[in-house]
Amino acid sequence: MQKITADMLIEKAVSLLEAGTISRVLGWKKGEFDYDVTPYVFADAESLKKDFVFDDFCGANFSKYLVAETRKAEGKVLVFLKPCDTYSFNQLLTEHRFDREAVYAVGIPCEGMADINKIKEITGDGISSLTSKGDKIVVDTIYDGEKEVDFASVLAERCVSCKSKKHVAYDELMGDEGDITDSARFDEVAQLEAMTEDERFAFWQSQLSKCIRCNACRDICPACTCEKCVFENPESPVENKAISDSFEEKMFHIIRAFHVAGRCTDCGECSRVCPQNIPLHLLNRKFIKDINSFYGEYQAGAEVGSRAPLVDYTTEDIEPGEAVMKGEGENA
Amino acid sequence: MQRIGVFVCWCGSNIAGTVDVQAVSDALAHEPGVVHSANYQYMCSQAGQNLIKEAIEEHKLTGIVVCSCSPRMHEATFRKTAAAAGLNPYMVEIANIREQCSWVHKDMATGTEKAIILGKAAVAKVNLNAPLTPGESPVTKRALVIGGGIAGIQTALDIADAGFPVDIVETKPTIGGKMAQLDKTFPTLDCAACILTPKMVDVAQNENIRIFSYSEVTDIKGFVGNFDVTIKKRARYVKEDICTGCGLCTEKCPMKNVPNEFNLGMDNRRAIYIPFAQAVPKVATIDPEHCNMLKNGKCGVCAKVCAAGAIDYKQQDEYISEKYGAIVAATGFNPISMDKFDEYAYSQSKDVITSLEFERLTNAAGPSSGHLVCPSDGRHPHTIVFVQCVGSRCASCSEKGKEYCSKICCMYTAKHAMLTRDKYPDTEVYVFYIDVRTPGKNFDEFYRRAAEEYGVKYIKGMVGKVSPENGKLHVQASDLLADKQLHIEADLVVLAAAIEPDKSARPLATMLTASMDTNDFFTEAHPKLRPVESPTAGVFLSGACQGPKDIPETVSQAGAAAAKVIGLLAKDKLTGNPCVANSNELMCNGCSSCERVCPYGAITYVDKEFRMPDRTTKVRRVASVNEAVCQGCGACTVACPSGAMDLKGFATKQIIAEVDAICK
Amino acid sequence: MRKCSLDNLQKVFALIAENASLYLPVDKVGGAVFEKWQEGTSYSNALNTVRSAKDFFFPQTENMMEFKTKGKEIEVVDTRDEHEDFVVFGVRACDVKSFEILDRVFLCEPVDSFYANRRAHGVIISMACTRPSETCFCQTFGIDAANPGADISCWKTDSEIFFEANTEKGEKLLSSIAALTEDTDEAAVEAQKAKIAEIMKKLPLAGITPDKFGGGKTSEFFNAPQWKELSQSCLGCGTCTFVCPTCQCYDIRDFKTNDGVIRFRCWDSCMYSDFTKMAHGNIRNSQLERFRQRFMHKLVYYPENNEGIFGCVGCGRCLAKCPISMNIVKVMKSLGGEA
Amino acid sequence: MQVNGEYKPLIVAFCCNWCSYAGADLAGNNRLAYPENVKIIKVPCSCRVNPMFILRAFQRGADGVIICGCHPGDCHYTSGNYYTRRRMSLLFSMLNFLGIEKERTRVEWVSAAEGAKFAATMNEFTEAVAALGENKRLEDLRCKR
Repeated sequence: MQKITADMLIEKAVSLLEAGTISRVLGWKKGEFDYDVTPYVFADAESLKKDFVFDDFCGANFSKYLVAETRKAEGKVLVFLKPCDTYSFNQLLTEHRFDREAVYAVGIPCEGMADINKIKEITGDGISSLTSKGDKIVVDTIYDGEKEVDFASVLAERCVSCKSKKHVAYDELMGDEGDITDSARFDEVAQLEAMTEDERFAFWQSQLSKCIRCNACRDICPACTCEKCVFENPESPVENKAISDSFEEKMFHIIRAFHVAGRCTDCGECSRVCPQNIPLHLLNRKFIKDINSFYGEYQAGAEVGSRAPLVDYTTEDIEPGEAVMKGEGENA
Repeated sequence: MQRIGVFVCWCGSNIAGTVDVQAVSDALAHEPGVVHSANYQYMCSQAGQNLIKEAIEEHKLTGIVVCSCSPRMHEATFRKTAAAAGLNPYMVEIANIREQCSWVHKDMATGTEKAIILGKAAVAKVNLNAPLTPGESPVTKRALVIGGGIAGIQTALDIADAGFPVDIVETKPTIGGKMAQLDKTFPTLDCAACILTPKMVDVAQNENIRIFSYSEVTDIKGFVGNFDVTIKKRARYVKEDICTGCGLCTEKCPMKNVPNEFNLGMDNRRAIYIPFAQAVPKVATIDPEHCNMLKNGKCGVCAKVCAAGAIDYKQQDEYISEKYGAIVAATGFNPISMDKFDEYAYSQSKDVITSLEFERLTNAAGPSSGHLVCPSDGRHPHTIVFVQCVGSRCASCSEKGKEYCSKICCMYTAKHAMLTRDKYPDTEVYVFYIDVRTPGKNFDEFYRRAAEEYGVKYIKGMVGKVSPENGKLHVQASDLLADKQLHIEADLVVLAAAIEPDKSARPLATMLTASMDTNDFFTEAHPKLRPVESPTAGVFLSGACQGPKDIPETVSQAGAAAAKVIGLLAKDKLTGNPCVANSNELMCNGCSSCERVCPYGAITYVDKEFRMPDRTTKVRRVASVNEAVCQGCGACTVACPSGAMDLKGFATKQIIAEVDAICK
Repeated sequence: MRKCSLDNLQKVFALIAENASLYLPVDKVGGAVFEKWQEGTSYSNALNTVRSAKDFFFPQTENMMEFKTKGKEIEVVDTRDEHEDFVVFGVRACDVKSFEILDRVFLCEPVDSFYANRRAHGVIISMACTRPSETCFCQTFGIDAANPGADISCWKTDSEIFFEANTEKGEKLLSSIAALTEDTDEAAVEAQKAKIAEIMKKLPLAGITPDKFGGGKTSEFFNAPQWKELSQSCLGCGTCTFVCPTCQCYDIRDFKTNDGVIRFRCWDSCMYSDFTKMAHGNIRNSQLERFRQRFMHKLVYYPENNEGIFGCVGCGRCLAKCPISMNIVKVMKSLGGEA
Repeated sequence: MQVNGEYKPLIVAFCCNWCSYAGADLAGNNRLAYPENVKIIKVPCSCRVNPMFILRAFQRGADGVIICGCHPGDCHYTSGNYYTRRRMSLLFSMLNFLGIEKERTRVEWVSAAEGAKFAATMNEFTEAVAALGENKRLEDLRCKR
């Protein structure tokens, strides 16, 4: 469970509201069940005390909301940022997507977030309540009564392979600062690289054919903040609305991943929201892994103003032919 | 919908031999938009061109496809033809059915089929072409030269000679730069001052040249032909127009112990000073850090002795704004600091000096009046060790020195060694080198003279350590050819320090949006074909700011840069390439990706107010392309994730149409 | 009522598949999906498929016609053809109800011939729900998970499966598998129904009622202040509409092929910024308006035009899938004055 | 693509105006043959080539796509091909990650003096693509009816 509690965050938010430092709070709002929280802008202490939550299900990355929210009203908006969110925050600043002065960022520690689908795989459907207790989550269901699951076993994929517990941006930090973690986040990519071309093709064919082009991956993505997406722009050669041919599902995901390559912070929101459970993060991680291997370690969002690898070069860069071989894991 | 005319050229039998031109013109007649299709023996001939002109009139054509030889041959021809008939020249597309079809395919059937497809692709593209007009911008007929060394001086003189006003901005109180500090010049051994100072005087007397000495450029805006520059004229506390340069103040000033930078700190000057006798402008300057009057309000001697009344303790920095059509960077070089090379004991012994210090020591106007002495005690040195490549060619120790060859050291060391042996034959002179590099007119002869006629001892090998011992310098070195260790008791050790770009170059490059390499040398627009131009239009490079150079090379580059500037300023208007990037502001996110890949600094950002569909307004940061600067490479179009950036003449839609036509 | 042992289920599938393509829920990584039955395909135990069963009659994309061009000539090709016969097995009560909602749109004049064609060739076998999820609220809209309906209703116990035909098509299909089934009384089914009814009462969303909504309520809710905060976090993605069994909006688009144009329709989403975009612009410019449209349509406009039937079947897919967990239940509660 | 029932790989070659297009012209001047199914599209610089163009070519029936530009360091626009090199390294590695045959994509630096290299490259690339057979993995069936 989280080391920091909703009450602590509410207290912080209320005191900042009262001090006039901020005019509103971007936070998580209690849902219908114990796991379906919604991003919400709280304007006063009363609503915070009533509906603000922070628990093991508050995975939503708020960085992207700042693009619209900072334009909406006067005064600063308070945003609570988990370590991974701060990378997106910086990347958006690098791309001039919102005014830093309009935000009051409070860094909060994160113990990883739970994946409700993983819980349901263990407990089955019909969940009536969820309670975090130390390293367990107590799940009450209408069918089988209370069950305990290990928090560690139901961590979301992106939290299992958490890249950093360290905040790279904030005005104020609550709790203890963590470190950049030694994650095994590229293992899955490496496994795919180790397959044959045919196997990889079969894998992705089966995954991408599930795509329904709901655009949730794009719309949640903090790197996708285009005024108008190329896939929606009638002037663009790739505009399309549906997957009418298996080509289009590949094109959509290749172009999308390419557009965020070097800018993607690997926050994992795309895979979290995919209603078809396509492991979209693997596409982004492939680019990140290649970038690291071809051009040296680069973490998007680690610092504001850094030059993304695709808008940079050295005269000694690897040649595409060699790169493809290296990317296939022949370096391994 | 376009009204397209297709003209298939036979090129005699060059095309018609392998391509059925009639079949091609027939097939293309049925393509969407095509209203006229013809073929002719030689389209590029006067008769062929007339055919096109007549068809444009008769069929009211809005676009033209010529299936012929490579556009590199005759695109310009056919564009002129179209223009002559009143059609926008950019409504012409060429299908290359000679070099890329008839000449590489043997078979008539395949050649014809490919020619039709290439023609279809061109038709598909023209269907989406739009008339393009090159942008025009006026040219401010004034040039700015940043840096007043020999490079800047020569560039300014050449530009001024052509009749254009030039301003030189120099940070030091005088122009002259490094060359003014030199004694003799290789390989001719003429005295540097004798050839430089007349040029300095020319500059001062030239009506077209203004000198802003003791000044710096603080801001540059605008683009080729239209730069707005702010120059900060630092307060020198002496009225420049009144000071006669008599020098009385510099003798009377009681502050006697200010290290003299012109002599590299080897002697002292006063708080009010003129760097050297032939300074231009010959005006005194008060060094505010050492002047008692400025620091404590006590003294005022200089004001009292100045008959002209030129002293003004209340002078303020002055900012001057001026417009320029062209800017020349001539910021020059400096020897690198010897701090990281303590194995040579530079900081421990006054008798370990750099080559530039050696120049001052041997210069008649230098601290020792030209007598070669050991700086520590003034004794005559009997053994001198020259160490080459100190900090140059440091591939393995790039944090310490430079990876590149500083180019001038071999020759000036040969000069120093030769002059020493010439003037003081009793002095033993050793030169330690990695390689001796003497590519240049009369260079190798010069070096051989030093070694062979003057008995300079050239030793291939590096000096490992210099240790001051009992007033001497113990030099430990290796002789690679003899494969032995050497121990030399030297009186003087001279270090050929690597040279690096002046520190002012990097901030200047930022202001100019000019690119630099990793060593902070300015990058040229093309290393072979445009060596004196920066990729940023209207910015030119002169002298060592572009790379290590000796004087003759610097002067020739300075002249070349001047020629380029004159060529630019001679124009009343600049017509650009109309195939430039353009940003759709409604789509632009202002993310800066395009700006970062633009090699020309053609993209800037503006805050614009947009009316949103829900009737609100929103201020957004959007990219704006300066068409006068953009060269049309298209790097930005791919960097742009939203597709807001497109390239006129090679628009995404046009290329896609070609792809579609080819892949049918 | 007929029944057969679960051991014989594969044989039943095989027999059905002899005459028509048979589709049924199959477990896949990431959830159950409808797949064509083949020898060895096993029936999923999952409560429901990730995507709804509307795909069978209203697929995500469907070609409508084609224009073939040759030079400057254009030929128009009708791409419609008789759909093959098919059977869908294991459709839950909520999805069954969704067909009625879709029928009312597509089968009213002018009849959508593409939809009608598929509908005429499809037989639906439903399955009662024994373990509804916490996200289920079909009972809100009067749907009985214990009586799923469609051409044939099914109930599955630990050892047996029970069939009851509800339509002529159902009778026909049931008789075609008569050799593998036997007559039975309704005791076991009745017992299951009673058990399901008990479970339904325990569901967390059991108390949600649509009473406050329905036709004629436009003015009551259209300008409700709640829309602002309900819609404020909406991403404008199409997840809810695409997993929804009753969303029926589509766009007609052209695809340029190498020798002409294919005109096809594909699902559209009222959540998209270009939805209802017309020559003059868009009538719904903010996400609030687009968000409101979806829920007003389900809760007010659809019932207004369809004898009070709501446009939602309470399947709960949008509750599970919305990236920001905003959904019709939260909307109903908020507009209804709760929460 | 199928030509009269026979499979001939269709190759789309994006050539930069300054080096590679001129290199192709030189191949022509010297009558150096290469397969007719290689079709050249002129771009100002290889950095103008958007991944979308490459995917579009495959969608529409290309069996191989090659991008030709000036040698690194020789770009007419100084740095364009450096960006091309990064973009295509990453894009092609991604295509391969998705199981698209790596032999179908290539970047080659061809100078204006390298007519022979241009022809040899096209011959060799066409052969490599031919060995793979038709592009099935990035095809759009709607474009092949």
